[in-house]
Amino acid sequence: MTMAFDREYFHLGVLDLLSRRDTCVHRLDPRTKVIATLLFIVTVVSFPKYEIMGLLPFLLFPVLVFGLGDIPVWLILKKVLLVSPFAAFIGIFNPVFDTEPMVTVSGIAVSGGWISFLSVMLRFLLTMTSVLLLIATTSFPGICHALRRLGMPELFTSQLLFLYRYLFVLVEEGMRMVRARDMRSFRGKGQDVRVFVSLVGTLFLRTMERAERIYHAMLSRGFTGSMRFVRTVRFRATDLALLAAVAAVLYAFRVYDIVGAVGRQTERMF
Amino acid sequence: MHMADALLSPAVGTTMLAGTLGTVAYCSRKLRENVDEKMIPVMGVTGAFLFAAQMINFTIPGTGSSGHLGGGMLLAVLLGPHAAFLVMASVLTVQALFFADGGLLALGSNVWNLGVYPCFIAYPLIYRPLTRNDGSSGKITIASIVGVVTGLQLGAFSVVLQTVLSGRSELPFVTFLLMMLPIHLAIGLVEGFVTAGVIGYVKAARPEILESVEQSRPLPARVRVKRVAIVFLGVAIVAGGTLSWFASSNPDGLEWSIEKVMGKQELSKQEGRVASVLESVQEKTALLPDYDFRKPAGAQEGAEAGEPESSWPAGKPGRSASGIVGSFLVLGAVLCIGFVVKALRRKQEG
Amino acid sequence: MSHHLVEFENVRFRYPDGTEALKGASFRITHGESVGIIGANGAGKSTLLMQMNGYMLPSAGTVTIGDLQLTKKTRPEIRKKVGVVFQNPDDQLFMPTVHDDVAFGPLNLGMHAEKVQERVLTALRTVGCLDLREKPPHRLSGGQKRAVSIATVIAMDPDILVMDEPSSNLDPKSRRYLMNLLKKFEHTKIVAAHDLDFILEVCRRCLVIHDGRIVADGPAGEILTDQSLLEENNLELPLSLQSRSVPESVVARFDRRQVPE
Amino acid sequence: MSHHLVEFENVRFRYPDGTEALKGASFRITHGESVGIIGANGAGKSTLLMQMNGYMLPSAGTVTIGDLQLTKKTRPEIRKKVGVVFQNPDDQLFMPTVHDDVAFGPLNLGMHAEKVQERVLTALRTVGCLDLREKPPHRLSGGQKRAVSIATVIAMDPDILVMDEPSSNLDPKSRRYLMNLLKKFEHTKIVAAHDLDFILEVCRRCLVIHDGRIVADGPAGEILTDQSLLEENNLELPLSLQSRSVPESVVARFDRRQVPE
Ligand SMILES: Nc1ncnc2c1ncn2[C@@H]1O[C@H](COP(=O)(O)OP(=O)(O)OP(=O)(O)O)[C@@H](O)[C@H]1O
Ligand SMILES: Nc1ncnc2c1ncn2[C@@H]1O[C@H](COP(=O)(O)OP(=O)(O)OP(=O)(O)O)[C@@H](O)[C@H]1O
Ligand SMILES: [Mg+2]
Ligand SMILES: [Mg+2]
Repeated sequence: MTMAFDREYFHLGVLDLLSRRDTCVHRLDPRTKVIATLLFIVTVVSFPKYEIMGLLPFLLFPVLVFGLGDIPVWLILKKVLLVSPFAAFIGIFNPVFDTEPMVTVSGIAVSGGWISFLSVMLRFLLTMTSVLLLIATTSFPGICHALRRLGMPELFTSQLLFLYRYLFVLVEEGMRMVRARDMRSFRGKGQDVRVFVSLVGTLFLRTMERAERIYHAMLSRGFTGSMRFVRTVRFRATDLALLAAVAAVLYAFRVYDIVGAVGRQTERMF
Repeated sequence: MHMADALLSPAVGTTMLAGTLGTVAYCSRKLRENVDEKMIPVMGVTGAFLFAAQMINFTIPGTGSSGHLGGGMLLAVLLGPHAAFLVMASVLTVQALFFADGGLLALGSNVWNLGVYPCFIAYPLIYRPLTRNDGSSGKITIASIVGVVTGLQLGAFSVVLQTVLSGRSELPFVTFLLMMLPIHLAIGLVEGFVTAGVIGYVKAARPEILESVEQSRPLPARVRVKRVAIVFLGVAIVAGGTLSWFASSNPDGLEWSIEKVMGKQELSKQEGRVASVLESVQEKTALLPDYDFRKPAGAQEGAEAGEPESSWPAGKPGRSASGIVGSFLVLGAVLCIGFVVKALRRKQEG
Repeated sequence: MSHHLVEFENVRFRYPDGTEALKGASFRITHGESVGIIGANGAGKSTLLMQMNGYMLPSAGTVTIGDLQLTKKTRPEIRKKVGVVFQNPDDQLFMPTVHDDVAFGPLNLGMHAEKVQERVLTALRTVGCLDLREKPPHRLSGGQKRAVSIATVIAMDPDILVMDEPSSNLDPKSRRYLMNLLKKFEHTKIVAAHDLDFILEVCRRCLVIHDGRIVADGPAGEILTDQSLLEENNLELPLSLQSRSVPESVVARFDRRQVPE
Repeated sequence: MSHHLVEFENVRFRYPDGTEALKGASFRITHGESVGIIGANGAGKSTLLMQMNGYMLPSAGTVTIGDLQLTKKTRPEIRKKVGVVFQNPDDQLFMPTVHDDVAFGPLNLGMHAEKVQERVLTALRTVGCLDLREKPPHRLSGGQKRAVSIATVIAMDPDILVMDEPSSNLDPKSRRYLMNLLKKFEHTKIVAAHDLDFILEVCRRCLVIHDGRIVADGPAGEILTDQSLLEENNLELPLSLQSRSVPESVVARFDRRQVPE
């Protein structure tokens, strides 16, 4: 239990480090990646409940990003598996409630519930992987700038950038405080609500003092209410082309029964 | 509980996303109008604080299990509702991205469920009135607990509603509700207690922080009554509408769900009705209609009705075999592409 | 060159909670001087520095920077002249990358993108951190953070450089690097620190502050060797001036060394 | 007195993100020793200290404290023996008052209220902060916070006292006070610091850590005078051992003084 905090924090750091690599995927305009990811998710999610085969071709997208973006596969999959107990928890009710046999696979009748459960799990895999890949190939500030230029209010994106910047500082601060608490706690004693309250209260007071100092630092450098940045990434023709291609492929995968076609073709051959 | 992409339909997901984006825009404008620019760093750093605070665990008395802080209500008290909402939205965004908590599309639902209710219902309608005249610690405790519980119950209710409306899970509305509400009642009691504690701690050490929130963002007395009434009315209509609609499609909700648990006698017809009502509601209200736009060869017409006829080749053994063969081939091909790309990369670098 | 002048006249400052942190501080710093400010914990050093660029306005008395008296109105002008480096670099580096951070000030001054770019690169080069410009601040070491936070300030080309505890938490090598860096600057420098050796090395003049009042002002070499003055103020001689008996074992070892080598 | 032993055997530690912070550290500290740990920023000092009371368990190798080998199971026992004082006292003081904070550990050990009270008062008296016991920690000065955070640890009566950078951000007087305090303790002491003069004063033995490995181990007096060893490790001679030419102005002043007085 003691290390849980640390571990979560380190995972955060790993993704953050990955996002700063330099590959063709990383170099794309963050807007392209945000839009493409959203399109991908909406398409995947738009399949009806019992769909399985139609979802399989979509694995191509994460696989390509893993390869082109040079992202360690196990690392991401491990994280997806960590989240999936929740998916399994909700999904597992499908076989319970939906017991009507739907297909027969080599003599065994499979209920609709199991199929829709499998479908939910596949969706989980696809959507979670796509989000993790988005952040593994796009720096968080990049995503904030993308959001800003896609029309999110500046106030929101500015403070989101602050949040990101101070995440590491404050989580470390919190981590050290938790360490201090745990080192003087024995057999669960000292980890109760009362201690938690003063821990969090102290952390909040320190946070407000820090905000004060940061504001001072900003004023010292001529801050007048709006955050300015030097633009570096540009939306290029490649981005537009890529986005169009992604949309087209997504549409094709959504509309044509690729797995079925391949299967039938193969059967015809034998 | 975090809503997840995989449980959402595009209609529900995008509707919630749109609602959330609208609220973000509204809050940003509000803050721009009234509050000094100091709020930008304050909000950012507070978001980081909440993030850190959520990672700290504590033992829940009597159970030995560990809990952690949700924070919507706490932030609303410490920063005011508009800033608190934006901070909640930011924290959930970071969690969605770095921890895959929910996902990108579900972010809309999650921000709505965990942000809107505590900031715009529980805080102004429950916490503030209850602590209005004096902020004694007893009142703060009661107000926090009632506020947090209300916020969480509404959130849990929304999760259920969104799940059921999306139609990806077989969990019946009432069963799901009966699962969610009690759990969140317990969570809410603990979190309300903790929230009260932290508010008290901050108040004792730096009372001016809380005072400044109350002064800079006063809730004008007269307008409030009207607004309260309107909001309540809205909530009542939505909730009542949903419930009566369910009631009408299932004369006895509980019985319906029990029947489903026991087995599905002659329920397919009813289910069809529910689903078709669902679909038509979605089509009318959603930005992105959720009908199946695939029309493969030999596909079923009138597919929109209930979705049970999937592309999984129901029944016919021959076709299911071809489906399985196809699945493996496609999977194999995808993996091959992956390996080739990786190999090419290695070569390029090496 | 009157625009590099810093003048405090009987400045008092009271925090909202009633603490009177400055109780009438007067001094005058002229162009190109390097001034150390020393004093015990809580003596008022940080509070004094915060008056210099108007983060706090004096409750009484006047602060004059160059030819401007500090008021709410002149504050933005004065902030361009006075660059402050904070004690904790994490508070100062608030942007997502080093480059953005160094560019923050110049952009707020309303410069063109190209000019900004030039300023950023020059500043980073000066502190030897050009390679770090795409890094996020949370990936920098303590010494690097310190250097970059100095770059953020010099990118605004201030006339006066103000620093609060610049050497804290640095390992000895990084500290030495920072000292050499500061010695090269030609700005007016004002440095508050507990590290008296640092002050002795970097500053020619020294103010001692005690309980919100300036109690001594003179050449650093004099102040920092005045043992009784220092001790009255919770300080002590700079370590490098403290006569220290080298432990016996060490002497023995030195002897050993000198023979065989 | 084997229960005051600290033994590291080929200890390695890898952070979950893959950084290998310790790459095989071995040493043995016996009862009553005072040991300084020095090294550059990021050398692995804090990571090493964190193994000592099992906050982190080694990825490979063994840590033995007293007669117990450190494992998940023995950890609670070991935490009672080893008290750790963090670099930043703010991290350590999280209870509403100083008294609560010092009582936190003893209460968790399951002691009686009276016994706890006694412990708290003794600990606060030892560090000279008895008067502060009703204050909230965030109203203390830096030096006071440091002293109280030491009290929180000694209230648990550990056999071994471990400290990370105890002297940072203290004014010279408070630092001196702390040094004297530590010199009086009879515990086994292990101190990591950049302040080499502090180590020289407080510790008799010194370990140098570089990139996760112990590269030197010996009497503090020897290690801290070995200029080339120190420089290889981003360190330099303790300031009090650096030969310093006193500035001319000072010499002049000394002369002046010697004549009239
Ligand atoms: N925000 C504040 N509100 C009230 N009092 C304050 C505040 N900040 C500082 N003080 C008080 O003002 C006095 C001067 O504080 P200041 O921070 O200027 O001291 P300092 O010389 O910088 O100390 P240190 O060496 O510890 O940094 C102290 O008594 C301190 O307690
Ligand atoms: N949370 C962490 N995640 C990953 N790596 C870490 C973490 N904390 C420390 N490290 C790495 O481990 C190594 C040793 O760090 P450590 O904090 O032990 O150094 P240190 O000697 O205490 O440095 P300092 O003098 O700056 O305090 C460094 O390379 C550091 O980057
Ligand atoms: Mg200070
Ligand atoms: Mg350290």
